[in-house]
Amino acid sequence: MTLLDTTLKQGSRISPLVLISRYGTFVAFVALILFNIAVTPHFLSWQTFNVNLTQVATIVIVATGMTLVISTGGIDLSVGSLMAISGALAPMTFMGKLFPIENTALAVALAFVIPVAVAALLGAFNGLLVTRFSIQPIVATLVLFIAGRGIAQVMTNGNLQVFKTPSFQFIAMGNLFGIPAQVVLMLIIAALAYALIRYTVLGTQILAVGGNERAARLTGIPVKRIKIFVYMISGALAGLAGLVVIARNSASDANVVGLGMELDAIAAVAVGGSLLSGGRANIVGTLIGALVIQLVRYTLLANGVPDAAALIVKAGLIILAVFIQQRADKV
Amino acid sequence: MLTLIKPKSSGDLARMGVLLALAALILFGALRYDNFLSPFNILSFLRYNSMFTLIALGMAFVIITGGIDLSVGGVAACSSVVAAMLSTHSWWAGLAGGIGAGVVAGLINGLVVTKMRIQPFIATLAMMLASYGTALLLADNQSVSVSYDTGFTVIGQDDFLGLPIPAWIANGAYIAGWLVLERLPSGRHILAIGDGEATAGLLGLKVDRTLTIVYLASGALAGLAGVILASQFGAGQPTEGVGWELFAIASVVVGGTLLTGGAGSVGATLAGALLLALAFNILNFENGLGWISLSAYWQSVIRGGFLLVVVILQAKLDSNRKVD
Amino acid sequence: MSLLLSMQDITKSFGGIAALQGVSLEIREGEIMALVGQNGAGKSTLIKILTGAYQRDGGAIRFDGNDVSFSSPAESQQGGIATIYQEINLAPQRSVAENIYLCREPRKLGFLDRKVMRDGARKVIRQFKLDIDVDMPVSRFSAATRQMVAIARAVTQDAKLLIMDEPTSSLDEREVAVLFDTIRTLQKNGLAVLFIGHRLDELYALCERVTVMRDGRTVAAGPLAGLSKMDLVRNMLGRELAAFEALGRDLQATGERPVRLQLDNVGAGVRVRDVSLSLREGEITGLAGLLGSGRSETARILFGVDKLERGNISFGGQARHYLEPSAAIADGIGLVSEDRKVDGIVPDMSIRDNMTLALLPKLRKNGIVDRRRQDEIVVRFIKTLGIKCASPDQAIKELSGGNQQKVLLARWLCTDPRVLIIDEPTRGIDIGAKTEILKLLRNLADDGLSVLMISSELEELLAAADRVTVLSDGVSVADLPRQDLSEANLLAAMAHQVN
Amino acid sequence: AAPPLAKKETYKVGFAQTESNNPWRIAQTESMKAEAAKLGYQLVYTDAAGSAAKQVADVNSMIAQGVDVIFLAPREEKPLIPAVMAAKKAGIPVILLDRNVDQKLAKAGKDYVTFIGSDFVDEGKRVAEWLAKNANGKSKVIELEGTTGSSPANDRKKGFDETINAAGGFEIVASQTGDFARDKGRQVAESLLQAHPDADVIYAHNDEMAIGAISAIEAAGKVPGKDILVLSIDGGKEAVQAVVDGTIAAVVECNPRFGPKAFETMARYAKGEHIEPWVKNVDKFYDGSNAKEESAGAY
Ligand SMILES: Nc1ncnc2c1ncn2[C@@H]1O[C@H](COP(=O)(O)OP(=O)(O)OP(=O)(O)O)[C@@H](O)[C@H]1O
Ligand SMILES: Nc1ncnc2c1ncn2[C@@H]1O[C@H](COP(=O)(O)OP(=O)(O)OP(=O)(O)O)[C@@H](O)[C@H]1O
Ligand SMILES: [Mg+2]
Ligand SMILES: [Mg+2]
Repeated sequence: MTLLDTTLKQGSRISPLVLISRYGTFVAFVALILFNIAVTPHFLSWQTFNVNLTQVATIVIVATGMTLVISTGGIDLSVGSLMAISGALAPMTFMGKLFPIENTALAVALAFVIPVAVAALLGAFNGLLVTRFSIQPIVATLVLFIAGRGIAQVMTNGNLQVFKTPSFQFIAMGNLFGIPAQVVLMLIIAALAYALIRYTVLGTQILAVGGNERAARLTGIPVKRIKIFVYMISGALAGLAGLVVIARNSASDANVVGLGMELDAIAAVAVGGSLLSGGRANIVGTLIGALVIQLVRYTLLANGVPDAAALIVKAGLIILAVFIQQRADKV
Repeated sequence: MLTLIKPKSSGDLARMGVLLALAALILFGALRYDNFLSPFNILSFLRYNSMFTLIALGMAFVIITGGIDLSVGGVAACSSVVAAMLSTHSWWAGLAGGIGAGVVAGLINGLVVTKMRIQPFIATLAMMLASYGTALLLADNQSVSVSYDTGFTVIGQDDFLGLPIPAWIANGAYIAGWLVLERLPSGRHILAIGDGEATAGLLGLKVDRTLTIVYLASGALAGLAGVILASQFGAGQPTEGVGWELFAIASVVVGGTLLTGGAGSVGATLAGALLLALAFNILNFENGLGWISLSAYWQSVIRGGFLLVVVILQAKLDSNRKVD
Repeated sequence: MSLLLSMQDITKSFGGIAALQGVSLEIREGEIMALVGQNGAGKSTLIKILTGAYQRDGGAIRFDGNDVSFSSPAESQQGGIATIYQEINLAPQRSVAENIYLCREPRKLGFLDRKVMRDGARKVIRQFKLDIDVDMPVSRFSAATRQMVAIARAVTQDAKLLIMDEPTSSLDEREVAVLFDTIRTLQKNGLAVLFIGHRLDELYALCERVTVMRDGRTVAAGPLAGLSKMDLVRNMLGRELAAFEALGRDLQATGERPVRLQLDNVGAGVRVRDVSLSLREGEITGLAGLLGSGRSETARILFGVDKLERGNISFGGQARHYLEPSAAIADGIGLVSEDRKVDGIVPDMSIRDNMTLALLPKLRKNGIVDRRRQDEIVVRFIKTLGIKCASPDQAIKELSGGNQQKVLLARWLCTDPRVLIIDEPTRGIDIGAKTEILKLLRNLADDGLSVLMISSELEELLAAADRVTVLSDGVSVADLPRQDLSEANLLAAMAHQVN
Repeated sequence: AAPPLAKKETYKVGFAQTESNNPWRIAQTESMKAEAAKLGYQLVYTDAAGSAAKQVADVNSMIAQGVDVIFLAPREEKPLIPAVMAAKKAGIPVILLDRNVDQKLAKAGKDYVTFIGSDFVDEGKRVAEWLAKNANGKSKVIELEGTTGSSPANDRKKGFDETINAAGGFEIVASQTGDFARDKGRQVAESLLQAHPDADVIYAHNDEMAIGAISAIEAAGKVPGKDILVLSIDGGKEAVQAVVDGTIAAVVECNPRFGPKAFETMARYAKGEHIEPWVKNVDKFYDGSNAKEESAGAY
């Protein structure tokens, strides 16, 4: 069968075009850094670098889960509330309020496991609403967005939990090879998610579910299980991020932990170039997207832009970054 | 609303469900609480919630096209500030200014979505930030008093033929919205765009223009809600409106409209908004009974649970959705 | 007659890859022009450029005496061009009537006149010999019905030029005849038609002139009357076509083979009432029937997409009840569905991933996709099926319709299935590739594969099937072995009335 | 005059709280509930979740339920006027807690009974006065503002800024919002300390942000109390303890325990006493000199 010659490019899978499109967000990122070097006082310092990385860590952790959810065509508004729940649970666990634990090491270990597991379960609950009851993701996760923080507040009666437990707080205050632990955590999670999408069967199946759900089902992909899985991962990562936040603050305040996180995370995903309609998951993009958002925030703060004006600038920059990203995609 | 009367598809059935739930909740309140059906409660309920029904209407149209408008709360806040500042000139300057601010925001939303091809979620998220920013700048971070001399406060605070004026405004908007969606050709176009923009384009629809107008309308309605906000409470409030978009989205969805677009009902959206608003009102009355003094925290847990029950019922009724 | 449309030297490239490199096309007023070419030759791209769905890179277009450059389909529609695009384009949740009148709704005092709209739609639909409720959303109907609605919409548009991109690919002969009658009537009123298709008989039956495209260029244009089919095909392919031989096996000669998959009195809903059929090892079983006779839905039940409500399915002698496609797949069953846009492609995904989607779990090595094997398989199928693409990493949505269909076929072939259900296997596939694909199926069957081939093309069934089961109104009314197969027998069985 | 209150054995009392998302508000609500329970009154409690408009609706639903008196912690000065007026029209006396309403539009004694609370402007002023006296050469101030647009943020800024500018020699190098929250306050402080390494004073509009700032200072490798003076308002237990420890230099109290005073004022009103238009809360001031002795009394 000699139809037209099919030129098959092998090996050189990354064409220059793809590279440019990847650089869309990256260009915005580099531009911001250059701008800061020129304008912001004391920008080029190790400590500044550190501050920005540690502050962005929780956004990246949550946004990674969000990327997976969004790539299946869903969205998860409940992440902030799940952070609050896990943030409320952890101190209750290691301070023995849930049930008395003698062994401190065990208590601290459980303080990691229980909150993350609970958050994962609640994530699975979101997934169940989406799959089993065919409730649309925005609304399904709106339920926990509203009720979740309430649950955390009820558990703590709205009160602040203050603690000093270095072994627990290691995930936010510790250092690994001179790098803050939460930054290491963020990098590991992003790398795992990247590998999941890029190299595994599951990753491709996730994208297929987001790209065309009916077709995915017809090729035997367990659509419902996959959806529940991504919501569960999103929940678990939100739970983990909640732990980082409270560990950093030596205090857990159910009223504010994770407040507004869903919007930051979604913005990071969008700026990073994943479509909100699903079918694509750009983890590196999400990482850079989160960094862009963080840098914008830092730039505005450090240059003394008042909050009101900062909101407007931030809005413009988000639009601009997404626009550049899309332009690059089209080349 | 006429479409509500004879269920043709399972979608209609879901809409009937909202009406039934609404009726059940009213009955529950009337039987359980004194003064629940007192004119005072009904009138103040309508006066206050007219703002939310207005933004839910705009949201319904946006969602029918397959989009979303997260900026409504911010736009309402910004419009309330503009309206309050202009109300010193005359009542209609306040009214026009507030709506105008909403129109501008909606127009920008529409253009960013259609011309820059930025997804509605992001475009309107940015507009939410920008409109709060603008509101705070204009108002210098404080509430702006309206003028009590130009008659501006009549819009929000007075009654006409026994009904609060904001309720009349909302009624008018809903009738107009119903006419557009059900009785005008443009309603068919809006629905078809929600079915799939690319397809609609190939069918010869002016997709960009229609979408821009829909976002503009949503902005204008949010602006109108902002005018009522300023007039009813005597101040333009730059920090008000937080979470209104979620209330509106929930109302639309509870009204049986799919977020994927292409279908939806104006009447059921109104029912959805009233249902959710009533849940708040009932919680207040329940607290007043004194059996259980619900903390604010329990209230949000209950509200979440209520939403859950409603959407699950909805999903059960709308069995059609499960087919594919 | 004067020229209605003239397109000169049209060029267009996507991301640096040329799709059209100098195409010219001329249509006179009131004539029916055929546009033919292999899959990926650029036919659909050409008409999308004409109607403003794409913008051209170069060239000139004159229409109705003016230089035109439509910026959107809306504009070309107003300019007098009605178009049916290759992938059926209707608003799925809108009713049949609304779809037919979208953008030119009848009005009374500015308001929608629903009565006029409904009555008008009923009239048009009846003209096409369809019997459907015009108030139902079009998504409720089969691909064929939707195609008819799209056609009805286009022909009532009162245009000067009607463009149809493969309108008959999912229709059976009855509807094709109705369609052609309608077109001829419209032609008498001065309408010109541009007709794209892969079925030569239809082209000869309908068209007066033909334009042949190859590799994004016009290679020939002229009257169809004097041109032999062989010459036309040679022009299209740039080579000779292998003879279209009879591929089916005579069962008496080969003897009875063991049954692999058996359906007994299967039913679900109202569309599938009582279907019995058996698929044997190494056989191609055809499934024939008129539009809406329940063939596609039978396949869906068999594959576990829709729920089995009545009757039994057995695989290799054992009872089966597939609740999900994955269960059927586990038994080695594959389904190439009828509607590639809705049920087939994952548009943003690469050809590679689309092709191996069903195979992926088997390509897993320690949870990770074995890229080497994947590449090997993808490259092999791109070659054997002659899929025209820039690279395996190209998004499938960028392929021409026929090439997408080939990728979907490969999706199942690469899983090495034991039973393959194909709903309209050669839909949109050009004549050169069609023979090759049927041959390929034959070879696979000879190696033991059971094929269930749902087809509206009698010619195809007659050529390739070993036996044909005929459905009428959701009931299997006949089971014809090879030796009894003839057009007359099939038509008689299909028209069979059950009650 | 404001509507009268009959003398009764027990009352149905409304309390319209503005929000419950910070420890201060929670303490205030607790105090109100505890006092009502002690007196055996029925408390109808609503939470406006930070929305002035909802708070008006909440008050309206209390009016509909026929409460005897309404305690209102107004979210904002102007938008709550309609609530005050509606209650007056319905003959229900209103007592304002912790924030006042616009005096041009409504008057104590006429439209509502009285306002019980502290003076936010004065709080900012007291912090500034302390700083002016005890700066020890420190002069570059980072200000962590409360939620943008909220009246305590506006007033605490106004009182501080005006006083410190008048004192001379001080410079506010950065002033950004930390949303009254510990985490946000810390992040903003971290960023601002990078951009302004020379800053040596941090003035936070509440305890939560001040505690966040302390952890930011430590992360930047500096010593709170020595390199950088931290000043705060609210004076909760944790903050007062920080004053004892020396990490916070000084804090002005803003006591949320309104219950006793609120119900006492109500009782006085029922008896027919004349109530002054502003029942002032007396707020303590903690610094190194008195924190240790007084810390037991902090809320
Ligand atoms: N959006 C697009 N992006 C990239 N390439 C495209 C796009 N659309 C079409 N092409 C390429 O242009 C060429 C011509 O495609 P076209 O759809 O016009 O073919 P066709 O002649 O209609 O084929 P068929 O008979 O299979 O429908 C193909 O190689 C196709 O891959
Ligand atoms: N009289 C009819 N005319 C047109 N469509 C019909 C008719 N009756 C049923 N249909 C449609 O046909 C579909 C069921 O047929 P199904 O697709 O299973 O059969 P099929 O024989 O495969 O038809 P097709 O050739 O259209 O694929 C239903 O979606 C139904 O809406
Ligand atoms: Mg084509
Ligand atoms: Mg079929």
